[in-house]
Amino acid sequence: MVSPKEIIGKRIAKLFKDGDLVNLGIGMPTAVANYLPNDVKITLQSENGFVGLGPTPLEGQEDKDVVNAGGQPVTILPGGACFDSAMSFAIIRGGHLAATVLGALQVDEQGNLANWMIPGKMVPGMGGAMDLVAGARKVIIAMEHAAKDGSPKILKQCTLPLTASREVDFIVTELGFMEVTTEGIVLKELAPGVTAEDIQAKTEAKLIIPQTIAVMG
Amino acid sequence: MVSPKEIIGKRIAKLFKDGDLVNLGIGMPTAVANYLPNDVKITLQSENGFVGLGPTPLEGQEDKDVVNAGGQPVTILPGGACFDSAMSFAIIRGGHLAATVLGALQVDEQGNLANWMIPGKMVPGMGGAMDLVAGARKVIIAMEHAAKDGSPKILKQCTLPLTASREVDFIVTELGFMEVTTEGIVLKELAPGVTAEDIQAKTEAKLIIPQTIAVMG
Amino acid sequence: MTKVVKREDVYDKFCDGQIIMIGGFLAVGTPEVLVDIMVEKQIKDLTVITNDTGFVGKGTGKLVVNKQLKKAIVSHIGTNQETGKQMNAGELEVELVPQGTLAERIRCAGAGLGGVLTPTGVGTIVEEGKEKFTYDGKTFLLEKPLFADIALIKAAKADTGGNLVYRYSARNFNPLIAMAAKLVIVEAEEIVEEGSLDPDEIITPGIFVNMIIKG
Amino acid sequence: MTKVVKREDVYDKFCDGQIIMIGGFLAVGTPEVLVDIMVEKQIKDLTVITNDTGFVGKGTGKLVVNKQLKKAIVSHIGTNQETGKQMNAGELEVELVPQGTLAERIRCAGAGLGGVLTPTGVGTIVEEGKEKFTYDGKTFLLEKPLFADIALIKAAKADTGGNLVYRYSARNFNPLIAMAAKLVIVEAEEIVEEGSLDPDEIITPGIFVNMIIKG
Repeated sequence: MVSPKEIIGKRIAKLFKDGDLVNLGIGMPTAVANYLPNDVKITLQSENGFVGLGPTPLEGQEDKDVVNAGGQPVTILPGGACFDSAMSFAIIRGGHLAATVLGALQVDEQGNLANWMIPGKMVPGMGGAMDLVAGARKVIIAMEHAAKDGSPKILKQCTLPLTASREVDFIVTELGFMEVTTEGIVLKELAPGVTAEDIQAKTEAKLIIPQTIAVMG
Repeated sequence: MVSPKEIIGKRIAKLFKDGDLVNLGIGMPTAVANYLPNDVKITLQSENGFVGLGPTPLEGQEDKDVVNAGGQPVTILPGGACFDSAMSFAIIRGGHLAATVLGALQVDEQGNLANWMIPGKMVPGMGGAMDLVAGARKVIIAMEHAAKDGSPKILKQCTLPLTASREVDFIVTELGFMEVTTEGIVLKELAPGVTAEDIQAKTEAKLIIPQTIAVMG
Repeated sequence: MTKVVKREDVYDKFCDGQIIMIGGFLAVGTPEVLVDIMVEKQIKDLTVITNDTGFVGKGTGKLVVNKQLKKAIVSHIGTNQETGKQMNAGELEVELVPQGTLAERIRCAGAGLGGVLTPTGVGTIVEEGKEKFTYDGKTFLLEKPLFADIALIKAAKADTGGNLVYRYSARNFNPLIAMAAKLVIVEAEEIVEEGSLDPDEIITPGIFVNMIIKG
Repeated sequence: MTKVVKREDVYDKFCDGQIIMIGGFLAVGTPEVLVDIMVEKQIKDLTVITNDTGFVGKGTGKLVVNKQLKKAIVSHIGTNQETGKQMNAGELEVELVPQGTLAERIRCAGAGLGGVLTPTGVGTIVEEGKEKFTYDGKTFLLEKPLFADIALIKAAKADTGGNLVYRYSARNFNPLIAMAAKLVIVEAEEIVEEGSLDPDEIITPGIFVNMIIKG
């Protein structure tokens, strides 16, 4: 069986074009790198201070000074470059990222995103997320369609504190591929075997459903 | 005979303490570096992008990429460091310079300085002067006391467009050493053979003249 | 004239109530020896400005666990459960700042700027209490400088004059905080003679640095 | 995939009316070959953003002499008498910007900031038409970003992916303008293979660079 991670990762990978500079968030978004077509080479940024983020090093080959934004050991590919945090966020805020891929707690039909705190429960801080969402040219949300308890995460209006207002462009879940437009969330593609009714049932926001919907894959 | 340049340069050199970071303007201010006491080592900044400004290279030893802010070939001393213009002016604006030494067209008793244009006649631009005067911890004016036609340059109020408002701390000329205070310009020292009456006669601003005035040297 | 000092010279500089900037990102590029000196001296009521509060036993996290902080100005506290616990108990004030905004606010202090306009945080709780500007259809928040009494830097290499180079992702906030504090103390993995670094490879010029210890 | 291109590929990118940033300080660090291409193509009505207008036969000065500029946004024009002459004759608009403010305005564009507050120029004619802010007893001017269509960079060394290093005082505005333009063209004294530069020595990451020619 194909995992949600693979379904989502493969679809997002198709959104990139050769040469794009991209920032992938921790968790599900990181997996996107594994599903890039062979003819598309993207450059990854790590907001703690470099471009040219490469794969996890072999055991014993870790360098204490080369970690990703989650603090995990990674590598820097040939052609990579290091910089300080001001430059790193100049890249992010200045529109130099083709896209950022992030997880979400909630996203809504205005393109609002909440992914950094649950008041009174979980307050990790926004880290670089607010800058990424405000600055990247495309904001792509990669997440499982519903919360663990089955409650919807794609809402009419976010109830948690926002990460940014009206910045989300695409939402990709194991059920479908959606685009956030000024009219609302348009259902563009459905995962194999999923119907428009299925996905709407797990979504609080009213999806805009075109006559024909492509199959995601 | 001792030149005005030497008199002025020697007095200003005494204002520095060991380890100071200083920016010297083009012309008369540059000469200050020649008169430092042996036990005082200052570091010079060149606003086009480095610290550790050294002397003019020997003929034939010039490097096309090592020039001062006047475009003249210079050297970078061991321990010097290069940076871009944003960093250079971060150093200047951020209060990291102990002092800047600049020439003046006019200076007045409020500490205003005019040294960058004569409307309709000479408009070279301010270059880095406005940042230097706004940012350095001490602003020291090095100039001949009067203009070439004998007219005063130390005025009640500047008539030319200002470089900065209320930023000048010291004025050093071939006639004396003056400090700009909130009460006005205080005559602190007189060059050998110069009287308070002499210097006041060549100054439009009313100098504050203490009971005893030291000899400049 | 060398800026290399002894551990006790550094020890003497810390006292209760100081505002201290600390380099590092999840403890990578954090000067652990300098943090340990603060832990040993038991100074209290500190305000710390740093990217994150590290881990329970690592980086700035050691100061949190030891209850030496009054306030933390940071972008992230999620990797150190002790920070959240003290925050919820009202023992520690936490000001959460978006990471890029944190970088710019520190840079403003070092660069003599009164603030920057950033789009980050518009429409979120980050904008509370801040002036907003809209022009050409874009909205920005005015974010103001952050200054410190002491900055604690981790460098890969320092020359005796204080010129610094960093390694890979250990650079992060170190070059920024080096410009924004009254006293700048460096912990260097390697110390070389002044003049042995290429002027073009130096990231932090020695003019910003006051003291260096071997880390 | 190399970013190294032919002279004619660069030639094709220029057209009348563009806003062009040019690196260099009194022509040190100015890409003379790229300026010569603009002179050869005779494009007109340009707005140039650069530190100074160089000299009559050198740097940006060549474009002034050839009457290709409509406007110059610069900190200094004193070394090129032709600039002042055209300004006084009303043929060329000159916006004089303090050098540090020019650097920050370009940086704002590259960094996605809506502006900075600077003390530079307060109480002078530079403040005309600008918003002023006073807090904690200090007054600042709001200075806004400067964007360009094309940035012309001079590098000492480029790798084929566009990573750049500079030499000594030839760095100046080059790294700043590399971030603030839609198209970034580099003239490099030396071109090396991607991967042959140390990630820590690179000043301008290749992600900003579109085209490279040998200078």
